[in-house]
Order: sequence, then C-alpha cells, then structure tokens
Amino acid sequence: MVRDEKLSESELRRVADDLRGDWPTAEAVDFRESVEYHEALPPSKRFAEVLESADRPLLQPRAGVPRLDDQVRLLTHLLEDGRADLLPTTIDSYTRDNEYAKAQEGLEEARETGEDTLNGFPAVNHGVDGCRELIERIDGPVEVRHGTPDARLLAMVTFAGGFQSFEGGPVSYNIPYTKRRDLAETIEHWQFVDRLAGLYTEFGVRINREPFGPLTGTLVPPCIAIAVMLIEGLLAATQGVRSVTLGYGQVGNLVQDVAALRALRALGEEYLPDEVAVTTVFHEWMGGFPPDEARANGVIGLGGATAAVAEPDKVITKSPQEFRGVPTMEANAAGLRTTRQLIDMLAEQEITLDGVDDEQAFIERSTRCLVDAVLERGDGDVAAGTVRAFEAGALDVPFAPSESAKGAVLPARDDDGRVRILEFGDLALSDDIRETHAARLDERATTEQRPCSFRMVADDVDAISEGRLIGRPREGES
Amino acid sequence: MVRDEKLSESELRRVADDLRGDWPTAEAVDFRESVEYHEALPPSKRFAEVLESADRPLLQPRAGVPRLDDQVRLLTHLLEDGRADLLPTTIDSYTRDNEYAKAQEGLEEARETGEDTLNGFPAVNHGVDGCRELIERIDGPVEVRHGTPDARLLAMVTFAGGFQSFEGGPVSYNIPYTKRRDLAETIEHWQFVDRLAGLYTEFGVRINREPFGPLTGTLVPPCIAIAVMLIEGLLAATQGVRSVTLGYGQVGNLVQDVAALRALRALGEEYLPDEVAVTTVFHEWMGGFPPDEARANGVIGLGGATAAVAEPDKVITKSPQEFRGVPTMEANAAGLRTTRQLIDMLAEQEITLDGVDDEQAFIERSTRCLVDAVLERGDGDVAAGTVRAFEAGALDVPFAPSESAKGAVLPARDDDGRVRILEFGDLALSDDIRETHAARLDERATTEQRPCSFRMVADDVDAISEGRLIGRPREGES
Amino acid sequence: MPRTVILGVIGSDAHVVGITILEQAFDAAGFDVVNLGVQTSQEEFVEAALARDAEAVLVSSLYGHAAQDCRGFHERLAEAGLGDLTTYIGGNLAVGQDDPEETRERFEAMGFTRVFDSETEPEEAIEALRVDLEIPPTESERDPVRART
Amino acid sequence: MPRTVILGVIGSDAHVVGITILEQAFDAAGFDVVNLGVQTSQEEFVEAALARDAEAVLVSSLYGHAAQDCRGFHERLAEAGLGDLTTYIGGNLAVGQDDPEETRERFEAMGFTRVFDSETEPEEAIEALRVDLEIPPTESERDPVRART
Ligand code: B12
Ligand code: B12
Repeated sequence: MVRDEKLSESELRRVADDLRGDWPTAEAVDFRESVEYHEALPPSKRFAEVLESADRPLLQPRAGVPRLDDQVRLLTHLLEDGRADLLPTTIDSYTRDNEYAKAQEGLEEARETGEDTLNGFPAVNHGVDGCRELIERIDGPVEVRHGTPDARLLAMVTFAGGFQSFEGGPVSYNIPYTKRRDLAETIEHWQFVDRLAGLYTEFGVRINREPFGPLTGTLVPPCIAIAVMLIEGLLAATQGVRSVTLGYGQVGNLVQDVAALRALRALGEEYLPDEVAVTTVFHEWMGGFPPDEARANGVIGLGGATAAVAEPDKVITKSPQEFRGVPTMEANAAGLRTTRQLIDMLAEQEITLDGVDDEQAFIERSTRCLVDAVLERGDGDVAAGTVRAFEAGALDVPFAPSESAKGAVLPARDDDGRVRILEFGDLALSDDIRETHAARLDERATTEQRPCSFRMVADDVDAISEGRLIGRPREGES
Repeated sequence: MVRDEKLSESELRRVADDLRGDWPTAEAVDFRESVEYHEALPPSKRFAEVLESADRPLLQPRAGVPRLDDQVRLLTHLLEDGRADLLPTTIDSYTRDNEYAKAQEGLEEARETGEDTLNGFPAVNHGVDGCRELIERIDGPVEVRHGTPDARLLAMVTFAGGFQSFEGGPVSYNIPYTKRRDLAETIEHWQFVDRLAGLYTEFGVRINREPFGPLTGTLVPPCIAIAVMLIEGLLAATQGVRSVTLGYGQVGNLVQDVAALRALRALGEEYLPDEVAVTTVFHEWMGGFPPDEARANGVIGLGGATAAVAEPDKVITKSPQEFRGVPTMEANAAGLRTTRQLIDMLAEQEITLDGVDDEQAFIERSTRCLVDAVLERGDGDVAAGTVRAFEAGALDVPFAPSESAKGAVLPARDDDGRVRILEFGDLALSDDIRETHAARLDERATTEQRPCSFRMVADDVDAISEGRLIGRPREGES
Repeated sequence: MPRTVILGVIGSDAHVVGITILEQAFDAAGFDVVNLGVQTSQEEFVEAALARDAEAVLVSSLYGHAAQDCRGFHERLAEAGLGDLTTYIGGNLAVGQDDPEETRERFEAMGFTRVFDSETEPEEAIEALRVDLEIPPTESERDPVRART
Repeated sequence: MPRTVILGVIGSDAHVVGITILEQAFDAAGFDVVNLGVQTSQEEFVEAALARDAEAVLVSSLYGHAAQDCRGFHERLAEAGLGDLTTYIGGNLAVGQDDPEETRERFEAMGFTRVFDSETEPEEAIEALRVDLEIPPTESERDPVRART
C-alpha cells in the first residue's frame, strides 16, 4: 500500500531515469543545469513570489494552443489586452493520457494545416528548449495547467523548461479526469511530481503546486472539494513542497461560496505544516455555461463579485465563449477584464454577508469528518487512507468518471441555491450533518411539490446554462 | 407663483388647444377617441398593470431610432432577443427642445440616407397614427422616455398614440437636461402632463408616470435624488396620477445602493397618497462607462447584482457599448441578458448585507431634511417650495447645467466608495448630517494623503470608466 | 420490446455529465441504454454493439478531438457487419469556436447518420431516434426534432 | 500672459460633465478659459471669441447631433473675421457606434483644426493647444499628444 512518505533521492533518480525512455525530449532534462536556469529568471517570472506577495486577487485565464509561436502570441495577448497577472499553459488531452505519439501527430497536423487540432500545448513534445523559449518570450509567471493523472514526465520537462507552477494532484487529476487509473498508483506518480518540486525548492527554486479544486466542476459540495485539497496539500508538503495553492470552484450561491473559500483558507492553514505558504484560488463557475455570450458574462460577473467579497489570492477566469469551445484570445481577454472591473469596483467596499459564519462552520465541520475518516482508514497515513476511503466511498466525488471512486454521491441545490447532498452513498459524514442536508433538500421538495430525485439533479445541472441557479420544475412538470 | 393645485379641466383644454398650433400632427389628438383606443388594447400592453403585478424585477432598455419601421425592428429585437419585459421609445434631442422642425429635418434626412441622423424617435413628427402603428406592432408595454422640459405636446400626441407610460418630471427633466428653462414654468408644464395622465386615469386608462431618478447620472447623493422623486411624485399625485414609478441611479456602492432603493420605496409609500401605486426603478450606472465592452459588462454585472439584492420593480439596463454611442440592437439586447442572468441566478438567494439599515436610516433622515426644507419654503406647498428651494440652493443637484439650480453641491466618494457631499453650498442638510459627510470624506483624505478638492471629484468622475470605483490618486500624484 | 442503444464518450475524453443526462433521458423514454462511460475506444463501441445487438450507437465528444478519435470508425463498423447501424455523434465536436454547419458536414461525411451540437436537448435526440428506428411516437415526447438535424 | 480659449457644448446638448473637467484642466494648465456652458449656439461661440479676443474655440458635443449643429460654423467664423482661429471639437460626435476615423475626417473637412474622440484625456488637448498656439511647454505637462490627432 502506498504511504505518505518522502521519496528518497535515489528513488526519485531511478524513476526519472526510467521515464527518459518515454519520449525523446526527456533526454535533455538536467536538474542541476535547470536550477541554474531558474535562478537566472527575473523576479517577475517567479510564480510563488508573485502570487504570495500580491495585495489583491490576481487573475489567471486558461489557455493553450498546439504551436509555440501561437502560444506566445496567445499569452502575450492575455497579458497585454487581458491584463492577466498570472499566465497558464494548458496541456492537450493526448499528453494528459501520456500519448505523446498522438500529441506529436496532432502537433504536426497543426503545423501543416495551421489549425488547432489539439486542445492544448503539448509541452513534452516541445521539450525543454521549447518550454524555455516560451518562458523567455513571456513577461510574467507561467503555470502548467493540465489534467494528467501521470504527470511525471510532464513535470520533469516543464520544470526543466522554466515553469514554476504546476496544477493538479493525485485525486483531483484522477477522479474527474479519467476512467481506469488506479488511485494508489496515481498517488505514487504525484509523489514523484511533488518530490521533484520539493527538490527544486530545496535548491532555492520554490515551485508552486496547485491541487485542482473544482474536481468535476458540477455541483461539487464544498466539503468534498476542500477535503481533497487538504489531502493533496498534505501529500505535497511531505515531499517538500513549500508553496501550495488550494482551489475551489464557484457553486453560484454567494454565501456558500464566500464561506467555502474562508473554510478552505482556514483549514488549509490549520492542516498544512507551518513551513508551507498556503494561498487560495477561486475558479469561476466550472459547470455548463449558457450558450449565449451575454448571459455567460452574467455568470462571469457573479464570479467576479464573489471573488471581490471572498478575496482569494487568485481567480481563474472564464470566457464568454466557454459553452461553445476553446475561446478566441479576444474572448479570453474579455473574461479577464470583466472580472477585473467587478473586483476593482468592489474591492474597497466593506461587504459583510449574513450567514457566512454559520455556513463556514458547517463546511468546516463536514470537511473535518471527511478528512478524519481518511486519516482513520490510513491509521494516520493520508496516502493509504485516501485510497481506502475512496474504495469504501467514505470519500467520493459526484459525477466522477473514474472507477477509483464510487460515484454514489448525488448533489442538489437547496431552496436557497446552496449545494447539498441528496445521495450520500457511504460518504463519511456524521448523522447530524446528513440530517441538515436532508432537511434543506426536503424544504426544496416541498416548495417544488415533487420528490427529491435524479430529475432534480439533472435540472440543477442544466440550470445555470438555462439562466437560473436552481433547477425548478418547468411549467407543467412536477 | 406656481402652486401645487389640480389644474381645472377648462385650463387643461385651453392649453391643449393652444398647443395644437405647434405642429401639424397635434390636430389629430382627440381625447375621448383615445380613451377608447386604450381600452381596446390587450392587457399585455397595459404598462401600469404589467409593472405593478410583476413578481420579479422587470427589465427595460433604452432605445430610440428616427424611423418607424426601424423602431419596430429595434423593439422587436429587444423583446425577442433581449427578453425585455418593458419597452422604451427614446425621443430625440430636438423634440426635447420642442424643435419639431429640426427633428423633421433629421427624420427626412434619415429617411433619405438610411442613417440614424437623430438620437431618438421624433414621436410628435410621427404623430398619433405613427405612434399607434408602433404600439400595435409591438407585443409589450411601451414607455415614452425623453428628457423634455416642456413635454406637453409630446404627452398629448403619445398618450393619444397609445403609450401608457411617460418618463420625466419638472425637476428631473429640467435641471439635468437644459440650461435656461425656468423651473416654475417647467412645473406648470408638467402639471399639464400629469393632469392629462390623471384625466386618462379617471377615464380608466391608468397612465404610469416615472420621474427620472438618476438626474445628472454623475455621483448624485441618494438623498438629493430621492427628495426630487418625492417632490415629483407629490406633484403628479395632485394632478390625479395613480401609478408612479420612482427612480434611482446606481452609484456603485452595493450597501449604499441597496439602502437607497429601500429608502426610496419606504419614503415613497409614506409621502405619496395611499391611492397612488408606488413602484421603484433602478437605473444601472448612469455615469461615464469604460471605453471597453468587456469592462462595461463588469459594470453591468454589478448593476444586475445590486438589483438582485435590492429588488426594485424595474431595472433600466445599460449596454456594453454605452461609452461609444447609441448601441446596436444586439449590444442593447446583450445588456438585458447579462442583467437577467445575474438577477435570476441571485433571485432566490437570501442575501443580507451588514450596514444597509444604518445607511438607509441616514439617507431617510437626510431626505426628510431636504423635503421639509422645500415644504417650509412653500408654506406647505410643494410646487412653490421647490422653486424657492432651488433658487436658494437649499435643494441642489451636482453637475446641473441648469441656471435654475445653484449647482454648488459637489459630491465625492468616501473611503468605502459611498457618495458623500464635499461642498454643500446652501443645501438644507442639518449640521449633524453635514458632519457625517465631512467626517467620511476626511477619512478618505487621510488615506490618500491629499486634501479634499475638486481634483478628488474629477478623479471620482473618471474612476468607473477607468476600472475602479474610487478615484484614488495615481502613482506620483497626491 | 425496448430497443437497445449504445452510448459512450469516445477517445480520451472524460466529460461524463452529458452522457449521464442522456442515459437517464433515453432510459426514461423507454430505450435499453448501454452506457459505456467515458474514454471508450472505437473497439469497445463495436464490441458492445455486436454483443448487445444494438440498433444505434450514440457517440459523445466534448473535448474537441472528435475528428481524430473517430477516424476509421465507420470502416470498423462496416468490417464488423454493422454498416447499416444508425450512428449519432454529439457534443463540442471541434476545438475552438467552430462553424457548426461545417462541423456537421464533416462528421456526416465521416458516416454519422446525424450530428448534434452541444445545445441539443436530449428530447431532440430521442425524437430523431424514433424517426430513424421507426418507433411510433408516444405521449412522452415533448419537443419536435429540429428541422436542421 | 494667459491665452484665452472659449469652451462650450454646442446645440441642444446638455452634457456638462466633460466641459467641467476640461475647464478645470485648462485652467490648471494656465489658460484663461471662458466656459459658455451647455446648449450654446454658434452665434454665442462667435460672439464670445470676438469679445474675449480668444485664440481658440473648443467645441464639445456628446449627444450625437454634432454634424447638424456645426453646419456652417466655420463659415460664420470666417464672416466674423475669425477664419484663422484654432478650432477643436471633441466628444461623441456621431450617433451610434461610428467609425472614429471617418468621423474625424468628416469634422476636419468641416474646418476643425483637430478632432478628438471621447477617450481623450484633457492633457492631450492641452498639449495639442500648446503646439498649435506655439506655447512653450512647462513642467506641468504629462502625456505627449497622441500621434494620430
Ligand atoms: C464540466 C466541464 C469539465 C469537467 C468535466 C468533469 C467530468 N468528468 O465530466 C472538467 C473540469 C474535469 C473538464 C475537463 C476538461 N475540459 Co471541460 N468542460 C466542462 C464544461 C464547463 C461543462 C460540460 C458539462 O458538463 N456540461 C453539462 C452537460 C449536461 O452538457 P454537455 O456535456 O454539453 O452534454 C449535452 C450536449 O452536449 C448533448 N450531447 C453530448 N454528447 C452527445 C451525444 C449525442 C449523440 C447527442 C445526441 C447529444 C450529445 O447532450 C448532452 C446533455 O444535454 C464545458 C463547457 C460548457 N459546456 O460550458 C467544458 C469543455 C467541454 N471542456 C473543454 C476542455 C478543453 C476540457 C479539458 C481538455 C481541459 C482544458 N483544456 O481546459 C479537460 C478534458 C479532460 C478530458 N480528458 O476529457 C472544452 C472543449 C473545447 C472544445 N471542444 O473546443 C469546453 C467546451 C470548455 C471550453 N470552452 O474550452 N471539463
Ligand atoms: C451622464 C450622461 C448623461 C446625463 C448628462 C448629465 C449632464 N447634464 O451632464 C444625462 C442622463 C442627463 C444624459 C442625457 C442624455 N444623453 Co447622455 N450620457 C451620459 C454618459 C453616461 C456619461 C457622459 C459623461 O458625463 N462622461 C464623463 C465625462 C468626463 O466624459 P465626456 O463627457 O465624454 O467628456 C470627456 C471627453 O469626451 C472629452 N471631450 C468632450 N468634449 C470635448 C471637446 C474637446 C474640444 C476636447 C478636446 C475633448 C472633449 O474630454 C472630456 C473630459 O475628459 C454618456 C455615455 C458614456 N460616456 O458613458 C451618455 C451619452 C453621451 N448620452 C447620450 C444620449 C443619447 C443622451 C440623451 C439624448 C438621452 C438618450 N437618448 O438616452 C440625453 C441628451 C440630453 C441633452 N439634451 O443633451 C449618448 C450619445 C449618443 C451618441 N453620440 O451616439 C451617450 C454616448 C450614451 C449612449 N451610449 O447612448 N446623459
């Protein structure tokens, strides 16, 4: 069974050597030389420092296209026209599957046809030099954003390539992103990634690590998301990571979102070791968007307003074209500016909402239940406990495609639009917490004069894209 | 001196007959026949009923183009693609000046060239039949929105033409809209308009009247706006108007805006006679917009969010193209949908903000000071009192172009972004209220390490268009 | 007798929410739905269609790589003797802000019977399937199938 | 000696905020500003320019009717012997979402020395006036005049 223990340097080296065979570009990776490369980068490109020293929420979009020149153009546009504070490089789906040959095929097709035949930047294929060229040509800190269960080679190449921030984690990049990956194995793979980041950190290059908070992006109850964040933060800390950004995806209820972000920060600081600098990131609504740019701007507006009240360290913005497909760079920059305008107009206002403290306490209590259950199942070991908790459904994620999760949890909104749990499966929540969820959903069922059922869940899934928050029955239905 | 007394029917008739000579289309106006025409209109076109029976904030854009067919196309688009609940017909600036000949010139030029050479719909020139054609071809309630100090002929023609709602009032369409109009005379003109609306009301056609709340749209302190609304509501009620919609323009501070809308509703219900149905309208930010559609969407987003919390009966939306000029119909519809999305996502959430009650009490106390001062100066007569109060500067509007106002009041934002008063002139606010304003602005001066001055006001005027709320000194300035 | 349809997300795509909703809707409409889940290969679709004697194969793809993932799919179906099968594909079928009309034509040319975009309501697909499989309409239907599909 | 400039909003336009800001900025920059306010007729501009021996006339228009309001303005100035006066116009000069380049050309053709859009910072106009009236720059200047004006 996998255990939450620091990987030895020899083990790290052994795995790294093994991985070198996976794709030709891996040969060029040289740790010592890479540390020197990072040391020479200007302060404006040091991700952790820029993020941790900010005095207002920093904005970061998602963006990745197959070709290097295009990626430079895209990021430059987002920096200049979008006034992004932090930049991303989103990796394509084949790379996420470790299908570097397919990614190569897509990249070559992109080069020939001029079309974006990949949904992201195949960083492994671009290799260390390609990545460094990108880092050098962009005047800002750039993060690798992906969704790769086994991101070891990606981390080797991109860290050597000058990236100082890396999204993901063994749960958050397995459960929502893939079907057949074994969770224990994924944890081992991420121990490698975290250890590598930790090693850079020990050599003075503080690599920022960002567990992916939104999970499946679809009505994820805050306690589940936060529990996963704490688990991944703990795992990363063990491997020597010292800069951790915990994430959370907007659910759309203002009070619940503000409460959840506060709970995330408070629990993050409590659970993670003192030597870890904890920051938080808020993702604008990650579920289905309205098929209309104007209404999408409304969703983004609520995201910006929520961020202004909750004051996370970072906000990942959406674009008004989210529904249709990967956005144009103009639309992507527009999403940034809409968000910035809202945050800056609200930033100096004192806004105190009733009910945040209660909801925060409830979220914290629920999250503790889940994390305790994990630790118990692992006899104090968070790695082993996570595997066992997911096996048992004690920890679970709604709409999880992965066979490593039970996928028995079903969420639904209550009468106020807060995300509650309708089906618990074997989720390790105490009876009194379950009762609260049930009571809130019963209220809604009464309002709607229909039983709680999957119909309600399906209506909630569609609600925001249809222009509302709660999936009330339509006329004639019940 | 003008007095707040109900116009006699003979006086009404005399004035109406006089006005018939002003432009040929006036001849066609026939009161009795018009009442019958209104009676035959379907319930969906009865403005007051639709507005007063709504169970959520209704949305209304601004829109007016010179030609009839274009206006039909425009309103149809706003109805279908924008899902507007209520429709406008914005009148051109020449008509507002009673320059019907110039408006005719513009209209003919528009017809010849196909270009929109007028900034609105010249309803008097289109005449009763033109207006009726418009009303018939549009499946919704339509309001006349303008800015005309002497709107008597416009009211005669448009009421006869089937419109059931009419914006404006003697103060709100004089002080912000014109330079040399005498206030007492304007009050007399609006007594005619209100009396005509009252007469229709007596005959069963409840014409809705909407004093223009935003005034100059530029940092108007809530107490001033609300005092003007109460004055105009009282004047309209005297003439028999029974459906009054009081307005307020967003200042951008969430707590202050919510408090102001609540104060507006509470005072409206208190001051206006019981037989008047009082509704409220919230105008999305009426000052200078950002020269960027994405950031403009942020401003609109904050407007929508504010409306969702304050729940006015109606919201006047802005478009992302506000800065550049009269918007395309697509952009206008987009502003509606962005607002709708925000309102509908927030509508069912219980959102209670700290500090609203205190701010509301402060606004109400200040407003009472102003209205009391008006009534005192008129020995209980609101018409005479208004004229005298404006003459003395006891009532005043910031940035008023009108010679009928002192224009001595200067507003500025405090450290929280709320609009306070920097220069009072002779504004009839009690000393303790003045001290509160001064104290709040002193806090800001301390924060910014610069004195309160016109520089601060100018910075606040530009702030939202530059992407923030408070006009903090830029680097290097102080 | 319920008619069997195969449903799955092709390639390395993990977007599961859409097919979860579709499964539930087809099930409620009386179909026998075999949901293969996300990250389903071409082989798995063919095998399931053969094994379950399915009348239609419904392919979902959200992440933008549909064209590459579906290359040779209809040839493979034909080899398995399933050349006549009704095949639908739906979702976000290209990367970026594509022209829906072009995308539709591209996938029709690849052999799909019908092509649906991501604005598709489940009811539209159900109604289309009733037409294509010649199932008499029941009361449960709601929206008529869109003219353009 | 301060140089005199006439400022006003032409036609029936009542947008006063812009000229209030401009007045203050020109004043701070050392000009002698005669602010005629809103709803100023062509005659009033001409009379004020004559009476105050002004070196420039600054016309503002926001509401979209500038073209109609300015028709014959330069002819009138010429008749009054003010043909050489520096004339600026600025604001939202057309109705709707106009092409700024076209609008600029139209007003230049009408005789205006320079045409400014509503994104103009007061500093740009001040700097332009310094160039056109050949006033030596002082320390108070901040932004260089935009190349295109
Ligand atoms: C939620 C979400 C996620 C979640 C998915 C969780 C999960 N496991 O399901 C997470 C965050 C993990 C995720 C990951 C990624 N995503 Co994603 N995601 C979305 C999002 C926001 C909503 C999708 C959704 O659930 N909608 C709700 C359901 C009910 O609707 P639906 O999926 O569209 O399905 C309906 C219709 O499409 C139709 N339909 C679908 N299939 C079929 C098939 C047939 C036969 C028929 C008739 C109808 C039909 O009917 C369904 C039911 O109504 C969309 C954007 C959007 N739509 O707003 C992006 C989106 C689909 N994702 C996208 C991308 C690129 C990715 C990533 C590659 C990451 C990235 N680069 O950012 C990864 C891919 C990982 C992988 N291997 O698949 C892109 C696709 C780009 C493109 N095609 O151009 C989108 C469009 C976002 C964007 N604008 O960039 N994503
Ligand atoms: C506030 C406002 C009002 C207030 C004005 C109060 C008042 N008395 O001042 C009220 C609500 C009363 C109002 C009324 C109307 N308005 Co108005 N208003 C605005 C708004 C929102 C802001 C204007 C403002 O104060 N900006 C802040 C100041 C500091 O900037 P500024 O005025 O642009 O001036 C700066 C520059 O333009 C430049 N500049 C200006 N003039 C000059 C001249 C020179 C020589 C130079 C160098 C520079 C220069 O420098 C200035 C200082 O930085 C604008 C839209 C916007 N910009 O967001 C619409 C806008 C100007 N209004 C418009 C219209 C149409 C009207 C109305 C006709 C009503 C209607 N149909 O909706 C009436 C007109 C009434 C009348 N007779 O004039 C339109 C004009 C349309 C067009 N050109 O296509 C606009 C653009 C809104 C829109 N998108 O439709 N309005």
